[in-house]
Parts: sequence; structure tokens; C-alpha cells
Amino acid sequence: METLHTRLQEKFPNAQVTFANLEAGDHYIIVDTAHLHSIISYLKIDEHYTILMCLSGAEDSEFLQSVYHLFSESSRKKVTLKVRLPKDNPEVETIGDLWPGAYFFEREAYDLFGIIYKNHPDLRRIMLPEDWIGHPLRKNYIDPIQYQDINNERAYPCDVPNVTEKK
Amino acid sequence: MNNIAITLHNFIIENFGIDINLSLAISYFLIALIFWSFLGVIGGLLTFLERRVAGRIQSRIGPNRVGPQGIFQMLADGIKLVLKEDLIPALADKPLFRMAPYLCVIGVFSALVVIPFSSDIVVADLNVGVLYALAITTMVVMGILMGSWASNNKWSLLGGLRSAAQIVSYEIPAALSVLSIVLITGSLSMQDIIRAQGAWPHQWFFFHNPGTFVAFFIFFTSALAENNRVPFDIPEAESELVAGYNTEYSGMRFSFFFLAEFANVFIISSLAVIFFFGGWQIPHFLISENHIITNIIMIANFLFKTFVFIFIVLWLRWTLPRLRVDQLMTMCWKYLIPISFICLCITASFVLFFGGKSMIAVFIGRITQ
Amino acid sequence: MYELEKNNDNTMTLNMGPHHPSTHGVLRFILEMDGEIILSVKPDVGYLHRSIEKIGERVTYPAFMPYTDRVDYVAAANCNVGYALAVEKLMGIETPERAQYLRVIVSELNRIISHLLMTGVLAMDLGAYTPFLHAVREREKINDIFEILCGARLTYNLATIGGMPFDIKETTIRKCLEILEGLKKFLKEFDDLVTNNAIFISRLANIGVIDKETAKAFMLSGPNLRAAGAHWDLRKNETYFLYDRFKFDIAVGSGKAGTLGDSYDRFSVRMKEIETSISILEQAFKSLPSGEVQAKLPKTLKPPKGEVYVRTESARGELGYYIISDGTAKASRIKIRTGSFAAISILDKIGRGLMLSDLVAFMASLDLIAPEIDR
Amino acid sequence: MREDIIQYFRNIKYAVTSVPKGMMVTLKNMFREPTTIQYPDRIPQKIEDTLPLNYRGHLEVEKEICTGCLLCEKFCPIDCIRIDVHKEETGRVLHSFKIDMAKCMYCGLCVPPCPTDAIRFTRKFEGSTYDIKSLLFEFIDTPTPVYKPNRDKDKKEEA
Repeated sequence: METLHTRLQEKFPNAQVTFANLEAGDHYIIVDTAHLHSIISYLKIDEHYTILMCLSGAEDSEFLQSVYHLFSESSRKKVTLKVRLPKDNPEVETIGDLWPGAYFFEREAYDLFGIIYKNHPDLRRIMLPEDWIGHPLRKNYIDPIQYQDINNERAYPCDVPNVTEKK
Repeated sequence: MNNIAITLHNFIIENFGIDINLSLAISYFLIALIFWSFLGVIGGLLTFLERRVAGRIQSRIGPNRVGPQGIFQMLADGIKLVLKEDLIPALADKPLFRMAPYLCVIGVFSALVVIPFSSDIVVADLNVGVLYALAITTMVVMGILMGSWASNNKWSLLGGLRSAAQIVSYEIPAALSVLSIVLITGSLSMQDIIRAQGAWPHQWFFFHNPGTFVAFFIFFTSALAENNRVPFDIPEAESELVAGYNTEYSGMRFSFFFLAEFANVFIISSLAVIFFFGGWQIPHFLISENHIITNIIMIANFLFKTFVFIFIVLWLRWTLPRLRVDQLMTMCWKYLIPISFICLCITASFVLFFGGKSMIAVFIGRITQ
Repeated sequence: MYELEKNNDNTMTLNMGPHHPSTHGVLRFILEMDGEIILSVKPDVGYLHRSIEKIGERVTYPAFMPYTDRVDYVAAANCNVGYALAVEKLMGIETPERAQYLRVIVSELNRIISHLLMTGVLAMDLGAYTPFLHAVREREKINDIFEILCGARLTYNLATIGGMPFDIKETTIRKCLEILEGLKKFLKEFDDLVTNNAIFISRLANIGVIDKETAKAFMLSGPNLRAAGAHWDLRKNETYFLYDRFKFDIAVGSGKAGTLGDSYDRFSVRMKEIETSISILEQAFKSLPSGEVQAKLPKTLKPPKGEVYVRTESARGELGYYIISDGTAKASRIKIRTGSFAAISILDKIGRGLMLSDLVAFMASLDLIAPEIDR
Repeated sequence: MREDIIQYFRNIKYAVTSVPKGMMVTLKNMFREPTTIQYPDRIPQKIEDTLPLNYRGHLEVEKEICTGCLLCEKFCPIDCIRIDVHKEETGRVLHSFKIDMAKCMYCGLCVPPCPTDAIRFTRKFEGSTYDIKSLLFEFIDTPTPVYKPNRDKDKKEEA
């Protein structure tokens, strides 16, 4: 993966391609938002990362992330790409033209994180109703008290109060 | 003694002395009423039988709580359906919606008029009996189409249109295969067809010649298709069309469709028995002096054969998946109709060369010569 | 391609679902129809969204285990062990050998259960109700095994991080082998009843053909991908647990009824996989090592900062857990990538031009499970 | 053309042969014993007795040996256990131990952490009721002092 990182840096000198090494688990490469599409299409066509395993949204302290897990069938290698998007304007190019199946995963990330995928043909909410307010998987999301006259409070008559409330 | 209605008519004339036409009308009406209620009971019984057979085939028990072995389950179901609310969709065409189930029931039940249960027990032995039976059961399609259109539901409409295409097309192979029988007997009367056969299997039209042998299967298949039973239940197609033409029906109206379907199972089974399996014919040694006992044996024989076929219908229902619409049409137009024509030709040549003798009779004749 | 054609007078919009009998749970499709022919399929999912991923951020790592049952209730054990594997990989925990064997056993048993249900439901969607109940009858027997193992029949919650909470007894193994023998007999019967039935074949052959490239582009995985002719099985190609110790062949679509990658191939791949699972189970029971089933763990699980994407072969394809840890006892993000969610997006592409009855068969052959799509 | 004709007759043959095969299977099944039972009234023995011993049914608490450690409360993912322990002069006293079985998802995470096996599963599973409040199980009727395992004694026993 580190060699891939250097190769990417050579190929795309303008893009900020950083390699993140973590304490545990997989390592990943952070890519510049503007170059994401060209880098992924380069990976798919030239480096034979033909399989998109997963596309997900995520959030770290300051940024929203769109995470791409790619896999190469020929070399049996995985690579994780991330783009960091500012919270107030999270926009990134869609990769649905490379893997049409990604359109649905992008819709999910849009629904739950509010990441806007440019050139997506049908960017609508997928899990939640069309008129839902907010993007629930964001860290600063507050559960609504009610949705269309349906109360969000639990209706258990013998409800046990939350443990945290008791203390 | 010609038939039971005429007997009643004579009885009325002798004892009450009223106008002949009126007496004829009254006696036919009374007898028809008895037969119709009998068919209603049979239809109810079949719903119970179907559930039991299905249960056993599927390693279940089936309904067994109401009455001995659950035989009164049909009463419980009937009472439940009668008591249920009769929903009519707000945007439905109400007169048509109300009328459709009755049309279905009338179509099926009218066919019973020509079904002979024994040499005497038949409402009317029409000289166009075969034609009448085939034609009147097609009235069901009117009811289904009417109900599906009037429901104002897309699933219903799809079901109704499928049904119309299906029933109308399958009339042709059914009629063609029965035509071979008519060719042998030279009569359209049900009683004549039965009298042309005998009590023993080698006298049945089923074994008459290879043409009739195949014709039976074609008749049975197309009769199943006309009745919208699996594997031809595409108008109802639970997993595709929710419930097809009766999606919007509930309560008594739904049960009328239901009853029509099960009564039709009885009708097609009895038609198969009449055309191909000797109807009520019993061996000579069982015919006694007493008319009543002879008739009872005949009825028992007829009903036994019929219930064998009913069981086969139920058995098929719980074995096979259903066909697709276009496959159904392919099967009808490309397979059944050509084959039934061939059967007709084979039968015709038999009639021409062997003078209507059956295959086995010809064979035995050759041996004894 | 996601735009509906302009609604002119000749087409009919049909609302299939959310409570249509063949959408298994609550899925909804907005169909644009020309008579019986489908012009476009617009899937509308989310009716079973239970925000499992959000719950994952609010409960601790071990407490999330029962929620993974609910991701895919038909193959709950596969989801359990997949999640356990992901957390173990994140924390660097070594699982005892016997526990790994037990995980292979439960996931293969669960795969059999799931495929039995799928094949039965496929037959039911084609109008034959009896094969479904026969399949469920056999399924119940394996459910009994699960009941003996972990105490539950559907939502097993049978894995802990670092091992398994139960051990398998000799009597259970014997009972299990007995059931597998019965299952082999049942499969022969099922072949006569369903697999070789002329109507069944004609309903499935050449319907909904997905070729290999399309399948990869639409991120299909598991049996659906293998039916398209791809030799790809995570159990073999990306060995996890101890699958490398077992001998088995990857079931691949053959196109024997029609075209490669049609609905019949997807069905027969699953039938073959039941046989594969039976043989894996027999090998596993023969070579089951003795020893501990639970690794020693700290009292509170606090994985180090990092992230991991672990995928396992569930009954419905690739089941991936993407976990981001921020060093606390609760995950910062748990994303579950399921096979059905990827499969739902192909419906529009392949569904165009099919008949309504074919769509039902095609959908059932993809083995969509609504809770797995919505999570 | 010729192939089409051959295919035509092959189709007929296949349909004619495969349908009876399937019908024989269903007929065979018809004469087998049903696998279902007539729950709940016509059964040879109570269902609870046929269940395996580790069946995850309703929870049960033995108040005499509860140590009041609150581990089960902590491990429950949906907070359906609520324990009130007060510190009094004699020591810690259990005032209530409530389990909301309507909310419980039978995951079994509360059972293994218990140091004295005071909380455990029973094989009861019939929870149908007209009043959901009756599913709130209260295991403490009078305030009970918590169980204090005698460590020395335990050690002796182990030795």
C-alpha cells in the first residue's frame, strides 16, 4: 500500500495524497477531493482495482469522510481511499459511472451524512422519508422529538428510565 | 322413467291437476334447487378437503377441530365469511361490482343441469348437453372480468385480463378433445355418451383408442386452466397479483367466487368422468329390480370416480408451480390445440375403419378370429 | 438510467409493495408497466430501517452483538461471527482454534438454513407452496440444533468477541450428523419436486440474465456473483477462520438450463452450496480440535484508535463490517455492507423488459431480505 | 427448423415425465406423519419440558444470592433491567430488581457476567398478556440485604 501511495503521488503531483498509518487495523490513503474521480478511475483501469467492496460515509472530528474500499482481483490487494469534506459544504464527485452499483451506496451516504455527490442522477434519501430533517449519523445530530405527529418517546407503559438518567 | 324432473312433473299433474307448462316449470325449478344446494354443499366440502389434503402433503395436519376430523370447518368458514363486512371500494363501479360474483356462481352452477348422476337422476338431459356444459361454464369469465374491472384496482384488472385471455383460449382444446367423444357417439347428450360406454375399464372412452387416451389429458389440462387452478392460476397468482381478480372482494362476495371455483372443480371432474370414464355405468350383476337401489349404486359409483379426479386436481394444485402468461398461451396454441386436432383425426380414422369399435374390442376380435 | 420514461397514456404505474406478498418483508417497487411488460423498476427501500448503525455508535462493542442478529435474521450466525471477527482484527485478539471451528460450524449450518429458506421461497413465489413448507420443515430441524447450542432459534447472538460462549457436545454432533443425512435425502426429493420440474425450469431459465461484468459493476457478491460464472468465494479466496483446512469446491453457475447467470443458475448455485456446506460440516465434525473456546480478554473492551474493514461470506454475499474506533469503549462508526443492498440496485437494470411474473421470480432468485437492505 | 421440431417433442416429453415425478414426491409426503404439533392444548408433554436446558426464555432472579453488583444492568444493551440498591446501616440493601420483559430481547448478555448466577434464564416463553404492565417483573418484594459471598469459606471449599 505504501508503494501504491508513492506511485499515486508520482502520477498525480497536484493532488494531496497522504498516507495514514494507524495504531491498529487497515491503513488508508487520504485523497484530495478534486482528484478523487481521476484517481479512482486510474486505480480501476491501470492498477486493476476492479472491485468496489464498499462505499461509506464517516465522520471524524472536523470533517465528513467518504470512504472507498477497493479490491484488486488479480493481485488480491485492498486499498482504502478517503476524502475529507468540510462539514458545511460536503461535495464530491460520484463514482457511479465506474461502478453503477455505487449509486445506491452514495444515496445512503447522502441520506445519513448529507454528503452531496455531484453528477449523481438520482440523489434522494433512501432509508429515511423524503421530508426527514437532518442527517442522523452526524455526530451533532439530535433526535427529533416527533416526526409528523408520531411521538419519538417510547410508549412502553412500564418503561424503565435510562441508566444514565438515574445517576 | 325418463328423468327425475319429468317424474315430479307427472306426479304434480296427477295429484294437483294444474297447467302443464306451470307444472313443468315448478318441477324443474324444484329439482334444480335441490341440485344446486347439493353443489353448494359439495363446494363447501371441497374447501375442507383441499385444506386437509394440502395439510397432509405439506406435513401438516390441517383443520381438525370443528366436528369429527374437522368436517364442519366449512360451516365455520361459511359463517365467518357471511358475517364479515362487505367492503366495496369507494371508486368501484358498484352495480357491476355487486353483480360479478353472482354471474360466476350462476355460470358454474348452471352446468350442473346436464350432469347425470345416474340413469334417472339428472335435471335435464338436453340433446345439446355437451355444448351447453362447455358454453355455460365460460360465463365465469364474464363474472371475473366484470369484477376485476369494477374493482378499480390495477392488480384486479391484470388478473381479469389474464383470466379472459386464458379461459377463452382454453375453450378450444377442451371443445376439440370432447369432439372426439362426440364423433364416436354421434350425440351431444350426456346420457347417450354414458350409455355408449360400459362399466368396465375396457369399455371406457379413455381406452377407446390412442386419440381419446391423449384427448383425456388435453381435456383435463384445459379444464383445469378454465377453472384457474394451479398450475394455471395466473389470474389469481397470489405471489404476483396479490389476489388477482378478487383482491377487493370480501365477505360473502368473496366466498361466492370461492364457491364458484370449488363447484367448478366438481363440474370438471364429473365431466371428465362422464366423457372418458363411463359416468354412472355399473356392471350388470349390480343392477337389481329395485330402481332406487340401482340408482343409489350408480350415484355412488359416479361420485367415487368424481372424487378420485377431485383428489388429482387438489394433488396437482399442491405440487406444481404456475406458468407464466405467455407460456400459458404457448402451451395452449402451440401444444394442446395441434395435439387435440391429431387426436381428433386418430379418432375419426378409428370410427371410419373400425366402425366405432374400441381399440380393445378390435384387438380381441382379431385374436378370436 | 434512473429517470423514468415520460408517463404517456400507454403506460401504467403500478405500486408493488410495501405489503405485496412476494416482496418478503417490506420492500416497495414503483413499476412502470406496458400491460404485463415492465418498463422500469424504481425500488423504494427503508421501510425496515432500524438505525442499527446509529445504535452501534451508542452501545459498547460486546453489546452491539445482539443487534447484528437483526441485520439479517435469516443468517444471524453469519452476521455474529463476522462482527466478532472484525472487532478481533481491530484489537488484535487471537481466537482459540476450537472456537474458530465452532464458528465455521455455525456459519455453515446457518448457510444451509438460509439457502433452504431461499429455495423454498423461490418455489413459493412461482406458485408452488408445498416445497416451501418442506424446506421449512427441514430448516426447523437445524433450528433445533441452534436451540441446543445457544438457546435461541432465530436471533442467536452466538458469538462473543474472542470466542464462542458455548461448547458443542458429542451428543449434539451426533444429532447434527443425523440431520445432515436426512437433509441429503430431502435434497434428492427436492430435486424431483422442484429443481427438475419442467414448469419450474421454464419459469427461471433465461430470466434476469446477469453477466459477470455487470455483476461486478453492480457490486454483487456471493451466490449471485458466482451464478454469473465468477470463481469467487471469500471462504476460499480470502480465507478467514480456518476455512483453508477444509476441502470444498466453489459452486459456480453453469447455465445448464439456459444462459449463464440466469435465475435458474442463481437457484442451482444455492442448491449446490447446501451440499458444499454439508461436506464442510462433516469435515469439521471429524477434525474438531479440543481446547478452550474463549480467549482471555480485558474487562472493558477498548480497541486502539484505528479502523478496519472485514468481509466474510454470508449467505447473501459479502458481509462487510467497517468499524472506526476512536479509542473509547464505543465505536465511532460501524458500517455494515450487505449483499442484498448491493443486489437491489441491479433490479432496474435487469428488470426492464421482464414480465411482472418474471420480476417476482428474478427478485426471489436474488435472495433479497428486506431487513438486510434497510438495516 | 429440424432442431426446433426436436425441441418441440423434447419439451412435451420433459413436461410429461417431470410432472408425475413431482407428484410422486407429494404423494409420498402425504402418507408420512405430520411434523407439526397441535400447540397449545393437544400435546403429549409441555413444550417447556422439551426445550434444551440452555433455552433463552424469561429471565429469573434469585434474590437470596444477588450481590447487587449491577453488572447485569450495565451489560444490558437496551436498559431493560433496573436495580435499586440503597446503602443502609446494615450494609447495602436491594429495594427493587425490575426486568421489563416486554422490552427484553433475550440476547443473554446479562447472564454470563453475574458472579453468583443469581440472574438466569428459565424455559418459560409464553408471554402473551392483556396488560403489558404484567410483563414488568419485580423480583424483590421486601427489602433484602445483598448477598455477601464469604471469600474465606469459598477458598476453603476450593482447596
